[in-house]
Amino acid sequence: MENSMIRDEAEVLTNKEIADGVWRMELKTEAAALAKPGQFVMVGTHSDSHLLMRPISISEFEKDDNILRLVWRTVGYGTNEMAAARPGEVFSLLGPLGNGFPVQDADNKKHILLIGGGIGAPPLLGLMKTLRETHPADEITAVLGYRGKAAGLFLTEEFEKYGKLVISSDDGSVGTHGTVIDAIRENGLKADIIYSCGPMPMLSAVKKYAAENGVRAWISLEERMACGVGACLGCVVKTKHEDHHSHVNNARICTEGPVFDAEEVEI
Amino acid sequence: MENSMIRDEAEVLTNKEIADGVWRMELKTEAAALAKPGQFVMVGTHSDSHLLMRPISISEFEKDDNILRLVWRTVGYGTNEMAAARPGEVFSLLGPLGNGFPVQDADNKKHILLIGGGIGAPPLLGLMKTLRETHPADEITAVLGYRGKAAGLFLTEEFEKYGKLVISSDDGSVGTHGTVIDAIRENGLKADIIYSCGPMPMLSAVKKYAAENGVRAWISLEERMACGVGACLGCVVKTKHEDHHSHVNNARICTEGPVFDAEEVEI
Amino acid sequence: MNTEVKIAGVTFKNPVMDASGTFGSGIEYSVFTDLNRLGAVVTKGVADHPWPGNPTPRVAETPSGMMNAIGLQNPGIDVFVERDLKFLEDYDTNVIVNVCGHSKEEYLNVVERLVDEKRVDMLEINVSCPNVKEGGIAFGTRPEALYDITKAIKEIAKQPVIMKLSPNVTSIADMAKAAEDGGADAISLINTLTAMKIDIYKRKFALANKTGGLSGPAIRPVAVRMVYEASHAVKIPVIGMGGIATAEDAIEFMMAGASAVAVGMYNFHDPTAMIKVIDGIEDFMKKTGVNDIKEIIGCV
Amino acid sequence: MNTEVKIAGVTFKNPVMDASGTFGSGIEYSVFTDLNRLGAVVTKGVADHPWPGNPTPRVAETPSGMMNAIGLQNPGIDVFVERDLKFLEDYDTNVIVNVCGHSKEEYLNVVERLVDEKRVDMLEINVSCPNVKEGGIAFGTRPEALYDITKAIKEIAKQPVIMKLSPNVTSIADMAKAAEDGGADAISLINTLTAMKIDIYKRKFALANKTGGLSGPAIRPVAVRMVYEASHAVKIPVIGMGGIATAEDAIEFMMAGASAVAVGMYNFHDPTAMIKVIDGIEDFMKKTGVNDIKEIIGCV
Ligand SMILES: Cc1cc2nc3c(=O)[nH]c(=O)nc-3n(C[C@H](O)[C@H](O)[C@H](O)COP(=O)(O)OP(=O)(O)OC[C@H]3O[C@@H](n4cnc5c(N)ncnc54)[C@H](O)[C@@H]3O)c2cc1C
Ligand SMILES: Cc1cc2nc3c(=O)[nH]c(=O)nc-3n(C[C@H](O)[C@H](O)[C@H](O)COP(=O)(O)OP(=O)(O)OC[C@H]3O[C@@H](n4cnc5c(N)ncnc54)[C@H](O)[C@@H]3O)c2cc1C
Ligand SMILES: Cc1cc2nc3c(=O)[nH]c(=O)nc-3n(C[C@H](O)[C@H](O)[C@H](O)COP(=O)(O)O)c2cc1C
Ligand SMILES: Cc1cc2nc3c(=O)[nH]c(=O)nc-3n(C[C@H](O)[C@H](O)[C@H](O)COP(=O)(O)O)c2cc1C
Ligand code: FES
Ligand code: FES
Repeated sequence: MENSMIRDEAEVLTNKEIADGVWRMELKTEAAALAKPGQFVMVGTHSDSHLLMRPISISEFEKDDNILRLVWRTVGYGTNEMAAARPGEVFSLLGPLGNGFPVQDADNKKHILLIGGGIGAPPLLGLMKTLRETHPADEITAVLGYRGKAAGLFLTEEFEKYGKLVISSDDGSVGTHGTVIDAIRENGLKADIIYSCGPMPMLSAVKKYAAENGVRAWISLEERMACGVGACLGCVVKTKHEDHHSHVNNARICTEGPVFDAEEVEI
Repeated sequence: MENSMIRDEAEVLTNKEIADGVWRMELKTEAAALAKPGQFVMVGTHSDSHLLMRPISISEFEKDDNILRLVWRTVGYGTNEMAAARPGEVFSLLGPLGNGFPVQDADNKKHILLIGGGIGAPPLLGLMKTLRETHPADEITAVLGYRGKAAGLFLTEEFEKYGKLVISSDDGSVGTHGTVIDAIRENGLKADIIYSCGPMPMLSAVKKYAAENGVRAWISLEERMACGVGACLGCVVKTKHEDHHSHVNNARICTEGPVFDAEEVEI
Repeated sequence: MNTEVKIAGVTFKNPVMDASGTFGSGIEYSVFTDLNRLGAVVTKGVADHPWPGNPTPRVAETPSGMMNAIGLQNPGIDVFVERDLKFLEDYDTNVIVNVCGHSKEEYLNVVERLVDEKRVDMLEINVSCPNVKEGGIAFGTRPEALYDITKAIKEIAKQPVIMKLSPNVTSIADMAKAAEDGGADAISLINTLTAMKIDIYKRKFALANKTGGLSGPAIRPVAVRMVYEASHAVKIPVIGMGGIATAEDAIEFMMAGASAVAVGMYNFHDPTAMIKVIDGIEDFMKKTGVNDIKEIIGCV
Repeated sequence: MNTEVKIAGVTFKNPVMDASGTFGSGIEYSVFTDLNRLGAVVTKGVADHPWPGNPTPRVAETPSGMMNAIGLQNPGIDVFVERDLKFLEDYDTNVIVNVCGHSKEEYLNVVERLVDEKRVDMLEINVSCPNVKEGGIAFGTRPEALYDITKAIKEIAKQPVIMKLSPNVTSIADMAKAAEDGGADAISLINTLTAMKIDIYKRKFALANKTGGLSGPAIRPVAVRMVYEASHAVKIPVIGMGGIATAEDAIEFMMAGASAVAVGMYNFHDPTAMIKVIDGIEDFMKKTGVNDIKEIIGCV
């Protein structure tokens, strides 16, 4: 585990609202050099009464330049504080944390499906970029669900750089009217392997879809976290098999996850 | 009491370190128009865990321009935060609070003595300025005690504008070597009336000096405050006579004070 | 939209009041807060004779809160009636008088003195002040003692009686039940948590009284839990307090079971806090489609 | 300059350790914190068989603190001995094993299993976890029950026994005395304050368990008061905790009477917090001319 993660004071390089209440920040930090797609960081607040760090997925990372990109939706104190940050401001950060997506599981697969819902999309961008290093673009498809045009799409141009992009929207204003699963069906997409991140109802649907189609699906979970490193046991998910750490079928999302084989977790 | 005090979001106009750890700030606020010398304001912090406002004396006020000047020494969270403030920053403020120095008590007096110790000097500047409106400069003398040259003198040029200035220092590096009382003796100063603000030992000495010389001394006291407006009863001082509010010889420094007849308080 | 609540027959235009001791009798803060907007003004604890209170320092800041050991300084019931009650006559709000004493007799003296005061809508009996040595705290930590004093007060009081509970107990439910059994018309909680702060450079207690009562947002989670437990243990209404700063906090207490709420130390942070809480409750009701504030009481 | 302290015959290189449950067994945080620098590693509560703990959400943020209702999830004593104790063998620090159970028997099973484990320097008995229904809390709120279990454990334990007290009691002094009378070698306090938080928009409890334990700087003034009261009620040493974030806080607890201190939730805020506390204590000693840290214990 030595040196797989660091504590850093990361400097904000850029910060921009890319859709309604959705922000994207570039941070300068050596944690980038250690990152894998699907991992996350814990970000500190500047407040001395909001003491817990906030888990935010790594959307992209530039190993050589020590740049991390985070994308988040403002929902409370910490995410709003991040949105208000100007270049030059500094955030305490712990990371990279968690296991990340098992990229090698896509080896020799021809139909790689990335399924993202809303603010679950950003970590799939870094994954897609990494997969593109070993796969041709036409083997990789991202299916992203958005609220609709009014709230704004985000990162679509970035995703399109690395493969095919299929979109669904809740209000039908863009792409398939309905869920990501509707979009998969409507576009007749095939999958040999699935990577997914998004809200719980979507992940349940992905799990079901994967089981019906006999495909392995790797899904990224969320839970309230205190430590982010596996010490507090705050962030567990029930698992089918006994995991090596808890011995009570309660894997830590921050450490054994956040990415799990959909079959393995009870969601 | 109506409109004698306001709650305001005051903007920092200037902020400068004028001696070692001593700062002077100009704030834009309509509270200035209501101010009298010797009153104070409660200043909020920007932290959501440091919830009490900090009492700071009004050093000077420009009624027409809505400008307050505060001078303080950094000793803890709030005063350090104020020291770090840049122009344009905003502080919540309550004020002006307290009774202030009874200026009219100097009417017809020829020897008006202002005695200040360290960070107790600043409120005397606004008082001296006000007294100068009705008195010739040679009737007003300020005696200020400082630590010494190394720590830095402050506001001396400002005081000199409105009358005579006599200085004492703990280390003898400037003026009389010793206390303000030593300086008064050394310079053979006379007093028909005294106004004073400074650390408790100095105020006790002033009280004694005044009693010995049969002069009335108005002294400005400090105590830990929660509300600053007379509601919490946190900031009392024992008084000789029963005051109209407490009926238990416990006057509120924030409301019946901070300025008291030295004879009236047990210090 | 209805923000009215009723407690022991008394109607409050809205469920928001100050917590005793943080607002005087409203006189000082009336510059910043229109008292007519409040559900009630709860006055600072008053005894049958003037109390000098504790030596200073009496207050200290703590993380997201403060400590106080005022020691219930008060001018005595006579001055209180002549000055404070008179002042409050001009306002259209309920008046709840907070009562303290060193002994049962002293409590009863105050209650007796107030029986015929028309301006007094309710009495709140402070049996939970941790800052007075022989003070109310014994009544506030032993169910039998609480039952006794409640009963004695109820026998003479003409206004509805609220017993104010201490959080410094193993079982708040037992205390709530003792008050109810004694005949209390309502209970209020929490008073402050007994606490201590030390100035390590001076090697001295931050408060002259050594210990003081902790209040403010820091204690809110404890207060919400106790309001929940107490309101589930009794049938009489509960007035909730402890760290309320915003409308969200007030609503949290009501969802936990409080019929009304009080804002305490946060008044010091922002003298307009109560008005913001009242406005914020209305906004919340609009936004979430609550027509009658009573709907949310204990809804969780 | 001497930072060594001795508790029940065990020497600590400095008085700083983690608070059980906030640091695992040190494995995860060893990336950020050199365990060799710590006075002790206190491990997460362990029972005689694996416990699944409570449903999620298990943690929530509160003003200057947090709530948790982990429910003492643990892999059971066998895995603990094989994995965690083994891991700690490589480090030059004391190991204090925090023990939990649903019943006296379960506590005793764990203690028995550990009697011959050389790597265990002390036992800390958690009779104060508020998040387990039939858990230790009964032992932690009734002096007689605490006395009983302390005595039973002392009869079989080979390592010194620390009883960890709950703050959710009317008299912490009574509890401290009960532990001492039962034969405890030391006491530690405080565990968390029982608390509650409600998500007003979802009308749901923030924690699946409804209530949780409040910790962090918010509770520090309560903890300091209880450490002061407990250390004045007993002769055995006291380990103090509750909201320690900085060296100043640690020193405050020691001046109140603690012989050593533990850092809990603040580790989550800053995984290097304990090292900063240790360094800061040395700075304080230099700056204020304290040669032996023992001088300041209970000095106020
Ligand atoms: C592994 C992981 C990765 C995540 N990645 C992203 C991401 O890339 N982009 C993004 O927008 N969001 C992400 N989230 C959710 C994000 O953590 C929350 O939106 C954020 O913590 C909210 O903080 P706040 O201070 O704004 O809200 P507040 O409500 O003020 O937070 C209060 C407390 O609750 C926690 N909390 C609130 N909502 C959540 C939540 N949904 N999940 C976990 N903790 C929560 C906070 O961390 C904090 O401790 C991720 C969550 C996890 C667990
Ligand atoms: C009426 C009055 C006027 C004052 N005028 C001035 C002034 O003009 N210039 C100046 O430098 N100082 C003045 N002081 C002292 C000033 O209030 C404190 O230095 C300041 O509150 C310290 O705050 P802090 O956050 O930096 O310190 P912290 O130690 O972090 O403060 C913690 C708490 O203690 C209170 N506190 C700490 N020291 C004092 C103190 N000496 N007096 C009162 N409360 C204190 C704070 O207000 C706060 O509530 C005045 C005090 C009073 C009562
Ligand atoms: C300065 C101060 C004085 C108080 N005086 C009284 C009092 O006289 N009577 C009483 O019942 N409670 C008194 N209290 C307790 C409050 O009414 C309230 O119960 C407690 O502070 C918790 O609420 P808060 O966290 O909102 O302050 C006092 C609290 C403070 C801070
Ligand atoms: C997430 C978490 C888990 C805890 N688990 C335990 C435990 O297993 N055994 C125990 O005795 N105390 C446990 N505690 C209590 C702490 O050890 C400590 O007593 C309490 O948190 C107060 O210290 P703090 O304010 O520094 O966190 C736990 C606390 C937290 C926050
Ligand atoms: S957040 Fe602490 S174990 Fe996962
Ligand atoms: S500070 Fe509240 S009465 Fe003076």
